[in-house]
Amino acid sequence: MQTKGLRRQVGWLYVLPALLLLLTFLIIPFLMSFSYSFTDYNILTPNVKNFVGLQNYINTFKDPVFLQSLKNIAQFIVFIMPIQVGAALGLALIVNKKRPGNMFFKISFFAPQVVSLTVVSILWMYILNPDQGLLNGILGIFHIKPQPFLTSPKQAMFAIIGVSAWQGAGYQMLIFLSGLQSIPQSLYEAAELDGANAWQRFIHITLPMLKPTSVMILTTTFISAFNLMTQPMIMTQGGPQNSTMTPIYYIYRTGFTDRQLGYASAMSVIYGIVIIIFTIIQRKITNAGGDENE
Amino acid sequence: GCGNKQSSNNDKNITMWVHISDEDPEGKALAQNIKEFNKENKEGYKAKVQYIPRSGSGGGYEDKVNAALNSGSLPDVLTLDGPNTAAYANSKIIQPIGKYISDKDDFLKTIIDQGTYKDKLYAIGYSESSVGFYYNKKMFKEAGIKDSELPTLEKPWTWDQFINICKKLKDHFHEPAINMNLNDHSEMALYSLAPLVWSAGGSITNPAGTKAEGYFNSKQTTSAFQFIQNMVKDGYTTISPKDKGFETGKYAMTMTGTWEVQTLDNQYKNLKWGVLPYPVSPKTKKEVSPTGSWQYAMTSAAKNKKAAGALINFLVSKKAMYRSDMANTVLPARKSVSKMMEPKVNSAMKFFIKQNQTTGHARPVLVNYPQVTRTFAETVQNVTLYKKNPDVQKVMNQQAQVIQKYLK
Amino acid sequence: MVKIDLDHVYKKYDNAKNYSVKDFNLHINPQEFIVFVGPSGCGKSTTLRMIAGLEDITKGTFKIDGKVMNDVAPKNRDIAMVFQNYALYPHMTVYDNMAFGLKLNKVSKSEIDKKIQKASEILGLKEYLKRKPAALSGGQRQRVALGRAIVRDAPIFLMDEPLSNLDAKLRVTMRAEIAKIHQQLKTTTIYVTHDQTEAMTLADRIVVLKDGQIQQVGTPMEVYNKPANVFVAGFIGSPAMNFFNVKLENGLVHDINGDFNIPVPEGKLNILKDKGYDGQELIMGIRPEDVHTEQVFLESFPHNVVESTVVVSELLGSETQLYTNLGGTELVSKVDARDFAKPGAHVKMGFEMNKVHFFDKDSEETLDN
Amino acid sequence: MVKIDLDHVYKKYDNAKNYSVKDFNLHINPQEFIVFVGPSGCGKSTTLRMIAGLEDITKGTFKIDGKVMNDVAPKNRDIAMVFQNYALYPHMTVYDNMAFGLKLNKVSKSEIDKKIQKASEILGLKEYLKRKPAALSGGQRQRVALGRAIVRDAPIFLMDEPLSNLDAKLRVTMRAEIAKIHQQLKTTTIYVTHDQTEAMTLADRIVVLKDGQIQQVGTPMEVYNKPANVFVAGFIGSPAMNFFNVKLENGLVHDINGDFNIPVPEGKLNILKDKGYDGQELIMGIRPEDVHTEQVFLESFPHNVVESTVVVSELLGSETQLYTNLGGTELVSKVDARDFAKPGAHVKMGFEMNKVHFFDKDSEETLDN
Amino acid sequence: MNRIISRKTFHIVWTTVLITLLALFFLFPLVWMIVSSMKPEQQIYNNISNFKAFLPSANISEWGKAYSSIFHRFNVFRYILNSVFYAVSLTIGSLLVNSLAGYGFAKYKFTGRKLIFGLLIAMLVIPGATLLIQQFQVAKTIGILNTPLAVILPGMSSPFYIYMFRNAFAEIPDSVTEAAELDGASNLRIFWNILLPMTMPTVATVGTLSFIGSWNDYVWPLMVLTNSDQFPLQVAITNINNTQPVYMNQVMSILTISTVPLILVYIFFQKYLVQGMGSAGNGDK
Ligand SMILES: Nc1ncnc2c1ncn2[C@@H]1O[C@H](COP(=O)(O)OP(=O)(O)OP(=O)(O)O)[C@@H](O)[C@H]1O
Ligand SMILES: Nc1ncnc2c1ncn2[C@@H]1O[C@H](COP(=O)(O)OP(=O)(O)OP(=O)(O)O)[C@@H](O)[C@H]1O
Ligand SMILES: [Mg+2]
Ligand SMILES: [Mg+2]
Repeated sequence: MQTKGLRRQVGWLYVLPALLLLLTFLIIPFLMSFSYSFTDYNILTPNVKNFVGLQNYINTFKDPVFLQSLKNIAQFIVFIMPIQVGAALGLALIVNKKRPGNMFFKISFFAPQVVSLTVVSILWMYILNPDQGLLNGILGIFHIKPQPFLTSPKQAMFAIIGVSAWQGAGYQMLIFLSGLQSIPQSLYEAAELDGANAWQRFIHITLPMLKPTSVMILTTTFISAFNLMTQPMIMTQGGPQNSTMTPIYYIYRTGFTDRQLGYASAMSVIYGIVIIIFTIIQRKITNAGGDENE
Repeated sequence: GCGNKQSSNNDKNITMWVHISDEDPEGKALAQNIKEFNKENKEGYKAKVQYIPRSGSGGGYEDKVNAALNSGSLPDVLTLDGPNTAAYANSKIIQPIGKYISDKDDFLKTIIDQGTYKDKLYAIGYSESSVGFYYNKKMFKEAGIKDSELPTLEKPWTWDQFINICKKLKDHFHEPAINMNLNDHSEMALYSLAPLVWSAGGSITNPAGTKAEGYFNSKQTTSAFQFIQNMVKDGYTTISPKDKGFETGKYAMTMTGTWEVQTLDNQYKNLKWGVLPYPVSPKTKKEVSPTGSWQYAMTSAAKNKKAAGALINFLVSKKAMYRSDMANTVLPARKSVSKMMEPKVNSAMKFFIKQNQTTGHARPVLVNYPQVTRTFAETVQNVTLYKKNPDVQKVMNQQAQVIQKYLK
Repeated sequence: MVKIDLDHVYKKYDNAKNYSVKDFNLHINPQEFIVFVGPSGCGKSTTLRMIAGLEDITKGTFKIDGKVMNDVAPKNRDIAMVFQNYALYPHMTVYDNMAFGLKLNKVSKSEIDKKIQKASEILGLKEYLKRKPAALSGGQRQRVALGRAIVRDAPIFLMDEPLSNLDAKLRVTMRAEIAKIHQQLKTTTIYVTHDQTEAMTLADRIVVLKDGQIQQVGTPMEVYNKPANVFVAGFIGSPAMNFFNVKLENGLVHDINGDFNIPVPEGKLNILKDKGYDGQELIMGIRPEDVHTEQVFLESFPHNVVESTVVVSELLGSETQLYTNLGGTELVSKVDARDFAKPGAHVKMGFEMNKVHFFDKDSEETLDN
Repeated sequence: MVKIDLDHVYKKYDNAKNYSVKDFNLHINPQEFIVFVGPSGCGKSTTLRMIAGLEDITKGTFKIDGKVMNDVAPKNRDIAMVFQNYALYPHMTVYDNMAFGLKLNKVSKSEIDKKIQKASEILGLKEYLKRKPAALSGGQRQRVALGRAIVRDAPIFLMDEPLSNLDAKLRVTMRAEIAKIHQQLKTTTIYVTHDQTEAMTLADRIVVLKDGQIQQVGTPMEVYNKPANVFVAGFIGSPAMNFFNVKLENGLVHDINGDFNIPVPEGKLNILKDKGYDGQELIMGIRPEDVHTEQVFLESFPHNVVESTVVVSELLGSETQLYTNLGGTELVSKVDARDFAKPGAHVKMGFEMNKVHFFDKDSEETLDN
Repeated sequence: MNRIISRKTFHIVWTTVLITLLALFFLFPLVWMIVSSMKPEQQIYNNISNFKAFLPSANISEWGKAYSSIFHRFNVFRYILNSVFYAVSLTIGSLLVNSLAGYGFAKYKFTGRKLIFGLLIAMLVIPGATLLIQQFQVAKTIGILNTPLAVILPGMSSPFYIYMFRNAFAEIPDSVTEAAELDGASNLRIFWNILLPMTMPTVATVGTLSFIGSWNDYVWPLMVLTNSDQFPLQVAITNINNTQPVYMNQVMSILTISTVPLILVYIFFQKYLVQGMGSAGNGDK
């Protein structure tokens, strides 16, 4: 396509509407939040914002709950990334194949996305109930002692990981699916004649051809994992003993329940920096050996 | 819209935000009340209500109030939850309304208590709430508990007696005896469990709301939490109860709010049940039950205070209150309304109205109430993890420090 | 090195109305080099794809070495194929494109390298080994596709117009290389081409297809000299054979317009008479190269001479093609460049009647044997 | 109908080391039919793409009707193009593929329909109009690509190997159609092909390219009869011209191995002598069709006769190609089918020395004129 | 041959069985929700620990009861209409704005492109949930409060969707767009007639996700709207779910009502995904 001289700049025109919207509803609010982070802004007293310098930032590093939440989110991410992305890719591969009842499977795998969290948490609480829950029943068959799950500071995060992966996989599945659909069939044919079995076709054709999609999914899943809030909020309220408290939930709680908008803003700025650093690292890793993705 | 407050002092229009839906009975009753106010008041005030249904413990509605607050577009009158009184008053979001409310003596003390901050009445509740110990009559009988063993408001049960009964139930059904909703770490924890503390003679803070250390970790307070821990440790209750375990006959008792009456009446008609009062500390034998409600308040943005005051006064008047409380089957905030309602409601409601009047205790009025109530819930959670935290006193000491932090 | 049998094979695409391949019967001997020719859309690629296992066989059986293979996955058929549309791996370099199949077969690194170096030498791709397909010209891509198949050393080799985008010179070289490789490896090969020279020079047997059906199977000389029907006669040979609707009477054939009236050589005449075509209408075909303008010929066979006016004449280096009109049809003749004639010129042409073909008017089948 | 000028045009791809097109100078007259030929990868497609505006011109100017167009967007150049890889719109039916450009130009619905019906008639695509490209055979797709360009009636028409995937017969028909369309519309056309016949029959002028550089521009007869250098001589004509390294001595040329020793006709000899090549080494080229085996010729020119053994012989219907070895190089000759000889046979062949070409040994430029 | 076919069929059968089991693992909350909306609350809880949890009430007359009571309680139709209006507008807007931006990023090398795109990725990081108040202040400043615009505009542009579109467009072979350019198509036309149809899978995906996102949003519409006639369905859901006493069967029925459109939208968009484009224009099958 023509990309000469002035005509290249036409690109700005296409990007502009989106950028304006993002500027208005994302960047400006974020900058406002940034400016609040140097004040003792309390939601209830918007008119008395005292400049407190870096005090909020200093407090952040002394806040045991915030530090704990960082640890929790790290644990969450380490587990959720492979599980959820792997599951999503697996599901996408399953439904990408022509098969009777395909639409049914697609709907099923995506169902946790459309079903309200209320329903999801009611059911999972039943399944995970330490006393007579379904899961402990199943474990019982294998002579494993009943586990406390959500009521244990050690296990609660894992339960959240499981439920989140279960619920979120359909989302990435959908995106993987649209990536899979753009791989020309002829490549699979050529590979098959080259003697590639299903696994080799997957490794040598699907994965490399899916690379832009995968990089995107890894990046966005990574970032949205950092933003985990709803599941712990509904299922454990961050407990027990803050073991499922996540930074965003904590920031949200500090800002809205505790009304400390200034402090919450400082935490979000710091947390934003943390995410950006890790995202850059993560993109470097996923992009290693790749070229075309900026 | 919300920003058109160019009006002068004698503006006759009153804007009001409420946290309920205009499609609920409560909302419909309110609409009726407003209609009457607009018609009956002699000054020609016109009230206009916006219904902003809340989620959970205020989410959505409070977000909206916060947003309005931060962009200067508050209405003249709004509803607020009891525990918010102090914070709103302290931040001068709302202003005293005492002089606009007539017939104050008729209100329950708990209503006045919860609406009072620094000795001024900032908000006035229009209903009350309470918690009771619902029990399954059939199961009690099966477990061999005689009617004579059951407590009444006049003859309450002590924790020991209560535990005794729990033991019988547990031994018979091999299930926890009671669902105390210990998995609910929201406001419900403080609301429903603080009466145990108060009964033991303990408290969360000093009366002025400035000190927690020495109060929250006092022996009395600790004994209440010890009681909770024992209940869990001995398996009489559980921290992971099944939803509606009581209603479906798994648990013999449940500790929950007045709204359960409606649920049971409508959805579980086969269940034979009754309501029992709070167990009392064996040491003090003091009977305490929780109270609390949403209230009306006048914002500092209200230009025509007289008009706003008149509206609030009208809405908590006997007639208006009776209409709205009956519509939603909730407990009345006025003694006189209680009298009007008593003949019209069932025995459980009668019990609650009475418990409310005789043993009700308002929650503390604290600026940082959200943090305090959360700490309270965390404390409950901590002590119920008895394996991890066997030493209740230690937990109390720690948590007292946490609360203390929020009191400064 | 293997035998291939196609028995009554049919193919209908899911969304298609008609069969794309119909009642296809072909038995390919080990080591044979088979060439498929036929008009665009006649089912050549489809047949190849069924053999490779890329399309399901709708009906019929396909065997390799006597074993039914209909339901064997492509990867288990051990077939190397050059796709008509190349189907290169866009994310791999030229080198990796070629190495892929070998790597999968666990060929050693050094072995792979040797093979690729050799193939890329032959294909003139040495300097492009590190490029990705997107940065190659059309012909270069096609050569990569060819290379990818060559290095495989598979017992069956399918090639779908593998040289169509190459220049004439390279094409000749490549054609020779393919012949050489086939001689060395004796791979059973099926080759699709539109190039008559390729078909003629490479094929052990040519399969002529039309509308999904086999018209004739035979050696190049057979299909050229003894075309089974009008279609084959017209399809093989370039420019195509000229056809006339004629009537056989008194040992002469004359066309409907009365533009010519030529005696039929005795041998042919007897066959036609035996078959009862005396006095009947027939189709007569004559190849452009069997129409002569040399004085010598015209003088030797005066009865075979027809006259016409040149409509178009094309000078192609060593020879000339004259387009004239005769008996209501266009007559193309391929004559010596010396006998070039400008459009409008009046020319005499002699039919070499010994080389003429006769076909039944209705069935269009040959009557020559 | 428009004039095209390419002045010192260069092209280097962003990621490439070398120029793909170098110092390209070409002035195309209105209505002219230009054919690009050259080996795979020599820059034909690249040049076409620059003209179309799909690739930036690295250096030089490109004009249409005298106006510099380097920076004009493709859509404003009003050019119709047939892409080498078709580039069909996969989501549109054949009909819509063809209609798209017309719709954009606000041609009326009925007009569009008329054009498409006509084009699809010519191209044999009538029954495929409602299909999507994925359900077409290779040749059918190529015809759609051709059709899409034809219907446009643009003043400039670029075609990149538009017939490469068609069978010989269809190809001839299509070629004739393209010629007809050009005659009717007089569209200035640039056509890339690897088919010598196409090049020879269609071109007003042929442009021979090598490594991104023009080797010769001329009418078909010029490039065939007067090739500018060894490359052109070897590239044009099929089979290719045979080249020998010879020495000119005493009016005779003899090859290094001493396999032959043939007198040079006077006219040519004088030219060579004038240019000072007497006693020098030269390159001599002779086309396969100028090597004769007819008895008559051998007897008439006894000094021109060489002898060799047949290595390979190919019978191609009306003629035979003999591959022999002479003077250390392979000698290909194209002789009458009558003179077919089996490999191993000993043959005598006569060189038609009047048709022989001489080139400088180092510059490889022609010495003939 | 028969045996071989049956082996193939066998393979299909057992993989299908396995996948069906897997599907049920993801599907059970949906089924439970729908089924639970068709029985009295008491049965929901009585059945919850056995297979009957996934069967509706044995008494058919119970099936519609919860529905009729919520229709009685709320003006569900108006809420649905509002929600559909917001979600459809937002989806259309989101598809337009984000695909245009993706087009700009994929096909134009304008100055600053890399920087802006990097910024876009950085914007992914910003958690919207913590910026509600600031966003409200912005919405108030530009004066769109209490209009549908306030609900639709903020969610329209998303860095993530832009990213998706950019990837999808980048994958389309240039030759196809080039062909269109030579056909005389303007850039917008190429975008509209070639690129968008060829990236239907992405359009479908972004469409689905935008719609669901908008449909499920509750707090933001509530904040920026005051007139309860304008509220979306989620407000009713939250209200039912939080007004004591909570009737679980009614909750389930309103949730079912709100889920059905999502599934329909999903199926609608998935159809395009299934069709697939199959091939690029260069003859790839
Ligand atoms: N995108 C590209 N990047 C780098 N080099 C390229 C690119 N496209 C083509 N080339 C190179 O430029 C040269 C000319 O390519 P071009 O496509 O013009 O050849 P061509 O004459 O059309 O050949 P063919 O007949 O094989 O199609 C080739 O050597 C090719 O490898
Ligand atoms: N996927 C498909 N769906 C429906 N019909 C198809 C499909 N692929 C090919 N066809 C049709 O089947 C017939 C045979 O196609 P095939 O590709 O085998 O032709 P071919 O002989 O290879 O032609 P070409 O020489 O043009 O490549 C054609 O008429 C074509 O239109
Ligand atoms: Mg084909
Ligand atoms: Mg090319």
